[in-house]
Amino acid sequence: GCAQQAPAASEEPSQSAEASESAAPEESTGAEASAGAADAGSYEWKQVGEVENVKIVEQEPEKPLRFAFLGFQNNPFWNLVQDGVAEATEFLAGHNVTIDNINLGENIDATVINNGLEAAVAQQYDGIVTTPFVTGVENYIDAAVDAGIPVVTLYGESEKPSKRFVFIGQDNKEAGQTVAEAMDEALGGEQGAKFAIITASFTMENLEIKRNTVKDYLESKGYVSVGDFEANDSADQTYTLTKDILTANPDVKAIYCVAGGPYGAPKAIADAGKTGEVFVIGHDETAENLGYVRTGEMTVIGQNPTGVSFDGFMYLYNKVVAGQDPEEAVLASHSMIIDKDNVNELFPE
Amino acid sequence: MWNFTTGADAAPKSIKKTNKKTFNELGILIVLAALCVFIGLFNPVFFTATNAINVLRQISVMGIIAVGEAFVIITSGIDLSVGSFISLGGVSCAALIVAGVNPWLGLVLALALGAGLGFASGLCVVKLKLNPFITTLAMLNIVKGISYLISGGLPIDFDNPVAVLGGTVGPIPVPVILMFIIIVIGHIVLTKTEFGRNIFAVGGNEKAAKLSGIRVDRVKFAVYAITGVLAAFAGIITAGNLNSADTAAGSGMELDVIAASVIGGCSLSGGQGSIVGVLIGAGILGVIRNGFVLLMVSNYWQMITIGLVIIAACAFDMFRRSKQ
Amino acid sequence: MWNFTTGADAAPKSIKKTNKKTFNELGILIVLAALCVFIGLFNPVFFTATNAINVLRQISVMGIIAVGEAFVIITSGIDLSVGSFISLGGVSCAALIVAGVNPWLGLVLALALGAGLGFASGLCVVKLKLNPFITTLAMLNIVKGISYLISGGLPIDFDNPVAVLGGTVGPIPVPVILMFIIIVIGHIVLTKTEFGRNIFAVGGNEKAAKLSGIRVDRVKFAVYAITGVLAAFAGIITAGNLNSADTAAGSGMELDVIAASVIGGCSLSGGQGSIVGVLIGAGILGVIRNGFVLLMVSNYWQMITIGLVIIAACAFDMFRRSKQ
Amino acid sequence: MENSELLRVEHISKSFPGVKVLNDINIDFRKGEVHAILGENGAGKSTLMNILFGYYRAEEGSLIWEGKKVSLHSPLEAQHIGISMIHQENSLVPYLSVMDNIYLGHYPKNGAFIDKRKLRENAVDLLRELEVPDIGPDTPVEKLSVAQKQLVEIVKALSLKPKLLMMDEPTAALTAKETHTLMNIIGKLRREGTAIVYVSHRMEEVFEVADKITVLRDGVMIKTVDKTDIDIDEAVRLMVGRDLENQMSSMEKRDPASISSEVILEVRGLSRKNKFEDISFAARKGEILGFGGLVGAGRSELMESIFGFDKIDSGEVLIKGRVVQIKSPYDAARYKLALVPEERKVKGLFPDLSVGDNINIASYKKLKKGKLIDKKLETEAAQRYVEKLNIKTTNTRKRIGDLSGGNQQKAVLSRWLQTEPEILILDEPTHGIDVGAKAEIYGIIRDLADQGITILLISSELPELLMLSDRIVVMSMGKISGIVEPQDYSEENIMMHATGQKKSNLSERLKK
Ligand SMILES: Nc1ncnc2c1ncn2[C@@H]1O[C@H](COP(=O)(O)OP(=O)(O)OP(=O)(O)O)[C@@H](O)[C@H]1O
Ligand SMILES: Nc1ncnc2c1ncn2[C@@H]1O[C@H](COP(=O)(O)OP(=O)(O)OP(=O)(O)O)[C@@H](O)[C@H]1O
Ligand SMILES: [Mg+2]
Ligand SMILES: [Mg+2]
Repeated sequence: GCAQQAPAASEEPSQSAEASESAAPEESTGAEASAGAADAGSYEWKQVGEVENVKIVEQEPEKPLRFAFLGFQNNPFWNLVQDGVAEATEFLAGHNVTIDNINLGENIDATVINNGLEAAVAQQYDGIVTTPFVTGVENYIDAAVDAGIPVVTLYGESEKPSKRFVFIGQDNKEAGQTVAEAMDEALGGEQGAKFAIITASFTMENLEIKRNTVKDYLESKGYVSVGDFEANDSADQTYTLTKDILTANPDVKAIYCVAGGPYGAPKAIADAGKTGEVFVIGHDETAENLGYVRTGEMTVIGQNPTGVSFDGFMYLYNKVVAGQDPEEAVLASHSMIIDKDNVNELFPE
Repeated sequence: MWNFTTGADAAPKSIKKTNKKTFNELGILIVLAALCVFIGLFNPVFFTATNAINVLRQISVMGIIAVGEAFVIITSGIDLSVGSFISLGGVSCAALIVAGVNPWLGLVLALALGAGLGFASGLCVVKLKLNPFITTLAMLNIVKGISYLISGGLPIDFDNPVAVLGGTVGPIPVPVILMFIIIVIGHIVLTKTEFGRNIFAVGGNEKAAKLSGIRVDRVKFAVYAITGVLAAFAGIITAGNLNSADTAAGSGMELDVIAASVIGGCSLSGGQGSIVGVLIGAGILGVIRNGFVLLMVSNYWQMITIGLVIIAACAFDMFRRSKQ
Repeated sequence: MWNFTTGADAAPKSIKKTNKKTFNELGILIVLAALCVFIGLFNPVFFTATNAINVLRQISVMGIIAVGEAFVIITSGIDLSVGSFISLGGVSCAALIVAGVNPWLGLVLALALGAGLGFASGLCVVKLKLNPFITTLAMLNIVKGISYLISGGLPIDFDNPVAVLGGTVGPIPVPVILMFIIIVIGHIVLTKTEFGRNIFAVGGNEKAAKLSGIRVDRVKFAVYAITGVLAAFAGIITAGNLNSADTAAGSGMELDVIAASVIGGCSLSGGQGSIVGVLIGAGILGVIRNGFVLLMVSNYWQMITIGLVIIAACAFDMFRRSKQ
Repeated sequence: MENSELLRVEHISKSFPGVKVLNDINIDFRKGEVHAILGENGAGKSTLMNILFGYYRAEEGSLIWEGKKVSLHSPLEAQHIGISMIHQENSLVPYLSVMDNIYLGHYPKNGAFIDKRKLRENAVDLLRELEVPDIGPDTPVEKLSVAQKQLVEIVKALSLKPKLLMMDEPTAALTAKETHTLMNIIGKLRREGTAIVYVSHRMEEVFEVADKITVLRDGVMIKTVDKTDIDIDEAVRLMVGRDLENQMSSMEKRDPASISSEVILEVRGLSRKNKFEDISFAARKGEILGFGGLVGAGRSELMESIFGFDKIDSGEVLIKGRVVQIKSPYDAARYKLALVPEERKVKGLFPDLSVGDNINIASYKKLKKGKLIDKKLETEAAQRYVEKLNIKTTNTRKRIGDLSGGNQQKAVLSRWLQTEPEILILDEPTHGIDVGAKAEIYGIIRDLADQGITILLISSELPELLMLSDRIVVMSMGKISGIVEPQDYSEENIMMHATGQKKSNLSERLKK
């Protein structure tokens, strides 16, 4: 619980600079990843525990508060999320807030989230932080807000409006654009160079936006897609698909994994003896992925999930205690590229 | 002339048994009650009206489909494809309405599509003599593919008069009302009509059913088609409730529906089961899920608990029956 | 005294028919061959050695587990929990090794855990007389929960001597070799040993098996335990292959494994099936999946195609058998 | 008695894959006539009836129903025109109640719903008509004994009030009393003008009830004659195609003194709640101990309990003087017990396995070389029994479910004969078996006994019981009501005990 009372990120985006030796924001945001970082309301890449983006109000609640976190657990991404929740729980405990960490299981589904929201409303929490990703939860978020419970959404939400007061998460188009540019660079502008995309599932709206953004951009540059495949967030399936893709298209030059378990791809490339010939980019700074990043076999696009979940609770505290809204209702957790060059600074071994 | 004492006292015994029959579901009812008491003890919110309504609404989709699934299971079949029919129902109805079809006509057409594809499963089972498990596993994929083709994978807006099916009447959610109506109809069909008896006969001994002049083929077609319609209907209700038809909706629901049916006393080898039991089975699953959220059971323990409760419910029911 | 004409000329005939038996799997073999030709026509890469090895490696996990699943299915059971046993096998072995246990001892302990939990399923089926479907559905959740408890949800490094099981010998992946060894052993056990006959007998008619002096309980314990071991072993192989034990590994694999068994001719009502058939069934699924990548089938059509091919394979096989 | 033609069968032929089962069959069935069809196991009797019932379709030939050509595509169509059938294999739905089973397919209805009151009343009436009021209309069929199920089948067929009633071995599971009732009912139906097709392997019965007899052999029609023009010996000769010395009557009673006095199996005070009570008896080495009784006397339950298939509440079992705990059939097999169960389809048959596997399944220990089963030994063992019992099958690999009922029974019987037990329990072993094979089986049973094997024989066929048994234990209502020695053998005497009448009564009667 060493979070400091830092000013809101949106006001002073570079505030965190001196706070951490390991996280070097200047360098990291120097990448094209943070192209939009200067926009008002944007949300910086920070290491939780060292710096946070949002300052809580200097006001204590009148009565003990109960917040609920409604999250999932289906791949290591969630462990990064949980780190932030744990930090927030510890930190806010000093402000008379308890956080109930409710795990909705593995199946990210509107019905499951709605059931959780309903139960949370029935239990009259003072605030709810949740991770919707899918569409169809808007009515239930609205019902919670109508019942007087403010709601924060994180990481992904549909484009349908709801009454949540803030959303923090990756801008899918922007993330896709970042990936696309990185792939473009790796493909080196060679007309007809081949790429492939492996996604978790064709039903996840946020993944689909990323996939389509990347595909459209690369095709517009004259590259050729050899197909889109579903790997259900499984490293093993990613491995298998990658091997098939390499066999069918020995000249494929870049692979984008919009799915959990992307490290199956560099392993398959290594097993096929093609390390260095195929550029792989995947999501999230999980330990497994970082292992391959360090050896240069893979590049990761991160969105600081730990910081996002931590800050979600800070915004909620401000809202509940002081009625304070963030400047913008949508805060982008900027994507950034983590590769061999910056990984050891960002995540020392 | 002959004195059949053994037989003689068999008759009154059997008559007694019949009267007891209504309590066949007592075992799982006790399990359900025990679960409720347990959860309520730790979190009194469980017993609030709001929460009760929540639980009922949450099981409504499962309950509606489980009526059809129970029919299928009692004929000794199984339908693994209901999850994708949920998606199909919502998506096709939404797409039709967006394309300008009258909403209620859209509803009817979507149900007809569900019936048709359910019928197709029945066709494979009856005419190609394929195993229902593998047929409906294949159908799960096919129907999911069709839903994707319709929707392009993305959710479709469902803001139309049909959405009232997912709404509320006062404090009571419409899906709950629909579930009870369908459960009652299902119960009457299964216990009071010839069709219901034929379902039991087909599952209990298909050859005997055929020899008794039952049109086994038709019974099978019917149960798969009914399940298709109910699952599509449940999909439309879901879309109405969420104001959005999502292609991913319902995925994995098949296992819940089957679990509810089996916990509720439907035998997967056919010939046995009841709609009341299925409702209680759905109730048990709904209450466990609700309980996890109320008691904040850790995710890891959730999985273990849900497994243990399912086993315990079935074992307790088995034990009670064997004592009868 | 009696003139047994029928019996007398039955002898040579029976020998002829016996020789024919090996062709029981001809139907699905034809389907597999047709699929290969079709895909190869459109993309000759299909017929390269690299691709053939890829396909074999891809089906190796499925093939290994399907041997156990076939045993279970032939006893007229079903094991829906194998997916979570894959995860458990990898994660528990990895955790033990990371904790400093000798890698090979870790392997043995992980297999023992698989056997024990498989045995637990058997226990529920035999002693509590629960339905195998619901038992193993519950076990799926329980075992997954245990895996998560062990791993905390994070992948565990699997960089140890045991990882050789996921490696290659020259160009040949070790999993493929292991699969063939297990398939051969499974085939011999099923067709040439008393235990194998007992498996068929238990599935064919449990009461008759019991009255014939077969210890039905033990047979059932054994098949679930064997499946548990094989699935855990497959999980260790998977972890070895990726150098990392992932808790999410294997999820959903149960449906593939069951589909492979059923396409391969195992009857879900028990008493029928063969290991050769199961291998071909796994081959069909593997080739379809591989074919999608090679032919760049649009994602929506993938699902529809896989469903249709499954139905076609089973229907064709059924048709061929009925002509016999 | 009007004897007009009801159904004419013309040039019917039928094949199953690999076998021609019926070849150019021509028969007339007339109103008010009982037409028996005789033939060995596998001759094609059931197949023929299944064709007339619309369950199978003939490849060739036609059916002329009341002068009009009909084609029957399903049992439903057959029932519509007035054909009903009692099936050889029990074809009831186990979990449904007796009344549901009786009216399955033709429920009395009240609008859209089943008229439950009428259903029950009708069922009770029919059961009473068949003099089986002891079967409760609400009892699930699975709880009935084999004989009771058979009675329900009969009631079910009668409930349709058919013009043509086909009966495929309706009495195989019945004892003398029920058989007698059935004969009365057949008489009544005949008077009312119903045409009846009757199939049975019990010759006396056939000759009692039939007006006409058609003999089939290997699917070929040998002859149709009036009963008065033929006798049993001639009929048997036609069936098997050669002379057959009447082994049954020629089988001589063994000298009781020749049987060893060594007690092999002893049962003391065995009880199981609601099934049997305080059962005590002893069987000697090489003795054939018969068990007689009425339907539901508890004989099958007793044997299955001794065999460890069911629990025993109290009492003990001694083998060779030592108390043994038999908790499962596996234990029983270790003590060299074998039991041939009565309900072939439910407890004996593996329908999807081959004939060979069905014969060998309990004996693989003997058919192994090292750890593996030896193909040659296996095939030979099966072949031996196929020949010995004349099991009609194209080869031992054939799926046993495709054999005729009698041939299935022979294979199931072979299984336990092959285990070479010291104590062999046979529960209705000749159920559904033709005359020729029956004689063969009697010979085998006697041979086994001569070799010192102790045999407990349950049979509802009194002649069989009287001929084979060295002593007969008679059970009534779950208790032993008497043990009859050979000098007191008579059908009447056994029946007296079976109905629970006191011995004193009996001797008084005999004096009269
Ligand atoms: N479904 C089937 N498939 C293949 N062969 C069959 C089938 N049903 C019967 N058969 C064969 O047809 C022949 C005649 O059988 P059927 O049952 O008609 O004999 P049956 O005269 O009734 O004999 P039983 O007295 O033993 O009942 C037998 O050889 C049997 O093996
Ligand atoms: N599965 C069962 N459940 C309940 N009761 C049963 C069951 N099987 C048999 N019974 C009853 O047990 C009693 C004894 O039946 P059992 O079969 O032992 O008689 P049996 O003397 O062999 O006569 P049968 O000639 O009918 O075989 C009968 O009243 C029967 O109804
Ligand atoms: Mg017959
Ligand atoms: Mg009996």
